[in-house]
Amino acid sequence: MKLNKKITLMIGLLVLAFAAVACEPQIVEVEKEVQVTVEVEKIVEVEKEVEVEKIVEVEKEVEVEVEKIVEVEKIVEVAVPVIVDDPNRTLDIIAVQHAECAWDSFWCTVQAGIQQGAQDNNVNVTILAPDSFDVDKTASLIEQAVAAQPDAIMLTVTDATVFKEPIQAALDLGIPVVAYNAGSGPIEDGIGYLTYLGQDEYAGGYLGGQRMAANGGSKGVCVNHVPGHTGVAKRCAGFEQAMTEAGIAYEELAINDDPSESATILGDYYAANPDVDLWITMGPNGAVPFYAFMNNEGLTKDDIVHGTFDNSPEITANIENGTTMFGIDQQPFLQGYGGVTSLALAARYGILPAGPVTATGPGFITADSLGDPAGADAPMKIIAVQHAECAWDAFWCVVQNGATTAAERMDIDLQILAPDSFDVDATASLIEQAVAAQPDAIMLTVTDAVVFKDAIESALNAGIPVVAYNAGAGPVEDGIAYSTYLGQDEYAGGYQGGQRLAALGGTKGVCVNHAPGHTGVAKRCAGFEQAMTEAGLDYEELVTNDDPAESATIIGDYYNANPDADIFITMGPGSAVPFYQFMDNEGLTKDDIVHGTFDLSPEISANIASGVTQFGIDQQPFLQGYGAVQALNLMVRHGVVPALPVTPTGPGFVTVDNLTVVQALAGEFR
Amino acid sequence: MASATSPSNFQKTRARLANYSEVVVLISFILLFIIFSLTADNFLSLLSLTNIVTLAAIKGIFVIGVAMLMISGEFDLSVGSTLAVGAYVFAILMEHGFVLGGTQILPPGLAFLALILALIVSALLGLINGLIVVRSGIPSFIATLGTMLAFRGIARAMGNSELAKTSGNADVVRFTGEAPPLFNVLNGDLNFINDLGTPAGGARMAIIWFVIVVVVAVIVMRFTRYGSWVYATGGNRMAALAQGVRTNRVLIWNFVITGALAGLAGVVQFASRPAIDPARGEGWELIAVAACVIGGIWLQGGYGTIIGAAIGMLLLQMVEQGLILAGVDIQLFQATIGLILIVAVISNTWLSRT
Amino acid sequence: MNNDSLRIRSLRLFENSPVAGPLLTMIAIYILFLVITPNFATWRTLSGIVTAVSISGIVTIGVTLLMISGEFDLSLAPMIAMSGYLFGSVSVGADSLITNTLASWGLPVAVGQGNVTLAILLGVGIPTLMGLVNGLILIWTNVPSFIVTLGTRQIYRGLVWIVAGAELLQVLDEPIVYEVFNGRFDLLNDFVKTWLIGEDSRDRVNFRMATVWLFGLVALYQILLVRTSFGNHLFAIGGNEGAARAQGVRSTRARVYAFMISGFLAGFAGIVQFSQFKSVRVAEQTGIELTAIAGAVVGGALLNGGYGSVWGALVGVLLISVLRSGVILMNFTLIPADNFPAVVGVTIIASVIFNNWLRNRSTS
Amino acid sequence: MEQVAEKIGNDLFKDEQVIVDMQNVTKRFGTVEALRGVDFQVRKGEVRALMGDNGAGKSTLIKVLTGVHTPTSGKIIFDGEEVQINAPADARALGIETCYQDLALIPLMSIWRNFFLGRELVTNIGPIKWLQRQEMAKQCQESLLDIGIHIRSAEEKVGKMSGGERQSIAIGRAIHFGAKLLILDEPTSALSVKETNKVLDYIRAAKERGLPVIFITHNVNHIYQVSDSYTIIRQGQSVGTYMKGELTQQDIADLITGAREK
Repeated sequence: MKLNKKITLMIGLLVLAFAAVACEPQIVEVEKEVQVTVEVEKIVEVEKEVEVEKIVEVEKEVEVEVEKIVEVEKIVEVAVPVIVDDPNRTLDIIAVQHAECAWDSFWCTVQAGIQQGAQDNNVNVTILAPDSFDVDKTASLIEQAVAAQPDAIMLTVTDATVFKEPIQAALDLGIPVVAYNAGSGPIEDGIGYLTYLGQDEYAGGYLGGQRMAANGGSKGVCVNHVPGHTGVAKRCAGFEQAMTEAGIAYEELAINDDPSESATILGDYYAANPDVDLWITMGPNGAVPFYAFMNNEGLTKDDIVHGTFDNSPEITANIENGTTMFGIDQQPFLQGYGGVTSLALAARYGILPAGPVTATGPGFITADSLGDPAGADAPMKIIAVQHAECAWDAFWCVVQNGATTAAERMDIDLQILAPDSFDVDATASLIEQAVAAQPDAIMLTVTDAVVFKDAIESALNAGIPVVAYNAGAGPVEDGIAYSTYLGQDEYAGGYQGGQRLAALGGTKGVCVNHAPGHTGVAKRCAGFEQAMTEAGLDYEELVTNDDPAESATIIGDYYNANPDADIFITMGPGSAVPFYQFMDNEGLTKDDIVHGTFDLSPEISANIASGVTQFGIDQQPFLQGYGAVQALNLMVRHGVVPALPVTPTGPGFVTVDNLTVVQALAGEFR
Repeated sequence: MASATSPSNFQKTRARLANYSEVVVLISFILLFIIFSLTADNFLSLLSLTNIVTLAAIKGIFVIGVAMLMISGEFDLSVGSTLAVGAYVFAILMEHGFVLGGTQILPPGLAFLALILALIVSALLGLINGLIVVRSGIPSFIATLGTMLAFRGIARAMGNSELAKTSGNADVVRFTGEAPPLFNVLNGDLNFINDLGTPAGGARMAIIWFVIVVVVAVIVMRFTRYGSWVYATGGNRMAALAQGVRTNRVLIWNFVITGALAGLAGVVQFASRPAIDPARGEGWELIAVAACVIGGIWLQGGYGTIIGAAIGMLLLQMVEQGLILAGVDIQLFQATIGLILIVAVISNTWLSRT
Repeated sequence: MNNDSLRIRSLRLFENSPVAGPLLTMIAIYILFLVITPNFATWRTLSGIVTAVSISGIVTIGVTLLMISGEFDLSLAPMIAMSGYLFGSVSVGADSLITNTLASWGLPVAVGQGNVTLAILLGVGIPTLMGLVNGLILIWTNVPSFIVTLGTRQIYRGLVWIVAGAELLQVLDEPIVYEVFNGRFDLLNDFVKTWLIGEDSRDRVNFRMATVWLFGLVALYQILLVRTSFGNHLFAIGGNEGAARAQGVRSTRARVYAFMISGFLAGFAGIVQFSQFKSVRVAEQTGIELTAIAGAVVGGALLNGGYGSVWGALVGVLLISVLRSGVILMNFTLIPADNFPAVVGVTIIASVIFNNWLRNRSTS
Repeated sequence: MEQVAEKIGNDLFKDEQVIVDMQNVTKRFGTVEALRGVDFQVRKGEVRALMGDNGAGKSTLIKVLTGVHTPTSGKIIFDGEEVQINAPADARALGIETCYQDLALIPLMSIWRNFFLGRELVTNIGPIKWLQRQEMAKQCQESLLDIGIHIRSAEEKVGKMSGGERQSIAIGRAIHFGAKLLILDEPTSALSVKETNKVLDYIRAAKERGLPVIFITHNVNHIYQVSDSYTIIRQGQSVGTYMKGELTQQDIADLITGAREK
């Protein structure tokens, strides 16, 4: 048979078509060379803008925490708790609080949370409280609690100065300690306890403001009935920020604790400023005069938008009839529940809270959320949809271990779904199919918000609560109204990792990406690139795949073509394993190449120990799985919603210095 | 032996059933439907049923093309890649328009034009398949294995090219603008169905497109000369050629149709999940073959129906949804499909062995 | 015969050996890259090309035998994974479902106490059984092997998932047996380093033991194919099954053996793979079936059966590997590393056309 | 005519000169009866033609004899003993060589490999059967030369040979392996006149060496050229067996089509 001319032509065409598409960047690049400098500037500018918006504005508090984390780590390192010998045994925890159920109904809710947390985590909790508000007595109770040498202690830090010594005594014994309800976090309090569980006041004001501004408005007012109270000032500041972002005028209006006088002040102010249409009050003591004012002026829900902090029967009634858009709840239940859980995780698995402050509020009580929770004993089913699973990535074994551990402890039926290989589209289909099962809740990894949007919204429309874990950017940035995202700030991880590596010196940084198309991983590379650029180093992204043998070859060939590449960051075990293989293949040592990686695995830990790998960026996958199940459990059974759009679980850097603590737990919990 | 001259009723029934290639898949479908109705919670809910049909419909659109191709005795392993290329063409034109040498030739957002161009490009890829198979005589399995990789390369290159550059995120093209009305036509919600129950169903326009494709294909295969040519080409190519059937033309057209339908499926999918990545559609070629084979189409060609393939695809999707609802680990879905595949083929073979 | 011209004699070389065409192509491409590609003329590149194909090469041998007998096996990836899990778990006594189950059955293995012999036996034995099942289903049902193995591939995947306990396996120990199967081949590396390139050169050599196994297996199976009656029967079945059976060839038995060999080699590949990476996933090596078919076809095997050689398959996978290294080293913006499969696609079509042309010239 | 058939059947061949005797053989495929009690005998040293229309059952009859199909009922006596032929290998073991029209040889394999296929000369080394390649090539070439076939090299692929030459390999193979019966299924159907004559020569050569041949054909001329007798099959039954010259060509044609009742 002769080679048909047409075939030749066709193959030629095929090659040409291929070349034409692929050549495109070359041509354009050449033409653009003149403008390159301008382009770069623009990009940097745009990126800065986006970053500023993203981090500083939306998650201001998170950014602050990220900065502080290094400091905290130092403190926490001193106070790293002793891990109990048997994670399955019943733990003994003592809770010391400055008030109790017997004299304030608020505390009944806190204690209910503690009891539920104890039950869900297989913990015995003893609650100690003075007969009346008494700082000194409380401090003595702490001392007595330490003397009992429980597995962990939780307490309310009403006075950091007085409590510092007794708490330090507990820390010195290796007893993990958290603060709840009252406190300012380990940094501000100057005591190395793990975290403080309470409301994030700034976020409450900010997120409340966002909700109110969502439908437009001309002027927002923060009605402050306790001028000078720092917590309330933060609320107003957050609200102001939301107003400013939405381009709405803002003013703060001080009232006092006399309801009738305050109502008059409000009326006068409104007469002078008839353009005010968004009002936020700081609690029942501000809301009560506000309702009186509305009544006086004959205003209805059509005239103004009202939101408030905290809750009361009157507020609830007004939420029900639509006058008040929401009440911001600091979720006392979660303060108790979260305190027990954090301690249990720390004592059993060495899982530490990600930030100095763990927000329990703001939780938004709206007309939609006023339904009754299912109750502690209600049977519950969660479907988890992941883009990866334990059968193909060690990292995911830890996530799944977290989720199944939580599900077992909380008596939840957990079904995990994952595609065969990284496949955004197949994952989206799995979400849709999971919704059809009508479980009580769904947890999922948002690898691509655009693709998943419809599927997740179908779940929300069906009344199924959804949280994201491991992959996602939070409901605000993803533009999907799921409850919260539990994970690390990927950009910050890549950026900080890049800074650490660049500090060791080098020529060219390479981001080895084994999951192209994964938005979270793309952010890691982007953060790393930013760090490289700032350090004046070259940067390139190298795409590999999930076949380790082939990936090792690809990295090797790349290295051979680019011998100046000397800084490598890998995106997890999926690219670290081929990377180590590549080093072995090429006979390279830690003197030739600087390497850092995301995530941990036994092999990564071994390489951190031997100095080949500088660090593993730990996002605490166990906490992602455990926390997601716990958050859904709280939402469905107890009506407690996650406080923040992003619930951070990392980044924390595991280096040769703190490796020993982590290494014992690697592969299962870390 | 008496039974030799007067076959039993059982044998008669079997012989009669053998005339309908879709009988095995239909019976399996009904049986599994009943089993899932009894064992899987919420299986009979509107949401679950519409989910099955919608998800099956998107893949079903190109399964019909593959079915026609298999009836004519050929494979197309490149459908998944063609689907990705089609979706990329559509996505890039929608998001970025067409830029050549710095000049904006087409502005972004021309939805209808983008659709037409996506279909043309994917049909052209089908044409390339057809020409290689027909002109070189390479078995279509190998030829399309080659083009599967090559077309995937085109999709990847398109994602990497300057045409598609989005902010730093390699390869993925997302549509960020306001969705044009065409998206609703392509894969919008079918609210008149979805509102029938609580929670609302998940029916989409893909179902309508699937039905249209099936109806047109059934008409073509049953009532037109082209249809009988397709069967003849697959049944006995030499004989068909001898009877004046232009078998080569039939094959090329079938490849073109398959390519175009793959492109359509890609675009329809994009209309509801408006992002495209280079891995899109990987492995779907084998799903399509499995659906066709379960649906009673012979691997060697010449036998089988469009309806069978369509039911085959629905069955696969139903099993996946059903197992998820029954709380079975998804990985066992794979095994179940393998089992169904083998059992279906054995039953089909047994039936046709009269 | 002796007065045949050189041209005719070289043509006969082509016609009687499926390997000649691909070999010539590979050498030509290799030389081309040597001339035009920077960094290509290094031991590092050469050893990299050979090392990269060790696992796919071993699998391709079995696939080639099957293709010669006119069959496919799409179920090799789960066999590799199965072998990896069994071998990996048992060789070091990893704390896994496999080890615990086997120990509870009274087999000589326990957590922390590996059993290398048992590990190897299971690693190649179970995949061989899986191949046997493929073969038996095929001959009992008479369904095309494409469909049978498409089905069993899914079933085996589920099986691996169950056996693996839904987890990936990763071990840190490094028993000597790993070195034997796929450690660095330092004897050769050091020899090359010392005598051929000099100690102080930047060039590196990385031959691995897998390459030794690969070449050994290729030689073994090539001999099996052309020098034994079994091989003869494989060609006959693939070339014309009816005729072969009419001549008394037990075609079903030969085909079942071919499937078992293919399973055995997949198992072997699983062991080699695990020895190198010390980890295995359920979805390990997904898609290697098509890569192997591509290698066999590029190496001159005929898809419909009856023609091909094990040497050819080796040359086929090497040809693809040479292209990969060359293309990546050329550092084309036009073909980034992750887009190499597209080159493979075009190569498949081009080489099938070329091989067909050669074969048709020689047989008509 | 029935009587003639019976006479021949009963008297002429009822002796040790009979190589194969198929008695009352039936074969059913599902509801279709392909053979309905066929009696068929072949004498040693004769060339017997088997005639019949397409679908008459002659191929089925041959496939029963060669073990491709097992008969539904009936008896096969081969070389004086009742035999069960369940597989082609059984037929081969008895010495029945077949050359089918549609599945004759394997084009992509060399001549000697085809020649010795299924009966390779091997040296057993453990379980591995080593091929004696040189020996086989040599024997093959000699054996073909013996019946007048020249080949350039036994390494040539069969695909390069002409249709006539391919038939010669089958015939040469039968002679070489000392077959007791050679069956040729339409060996001349797609050949030129010149090639056909060559094949007929090979059949004569086989007969000269005492090898009985069953020769399936449509072509009455060929019967007259090489065969000694012929059997006509119609609708799964034997119409009768006749000696060469017993019937006119028109008679034969009528019997085949059933235009004239027997």
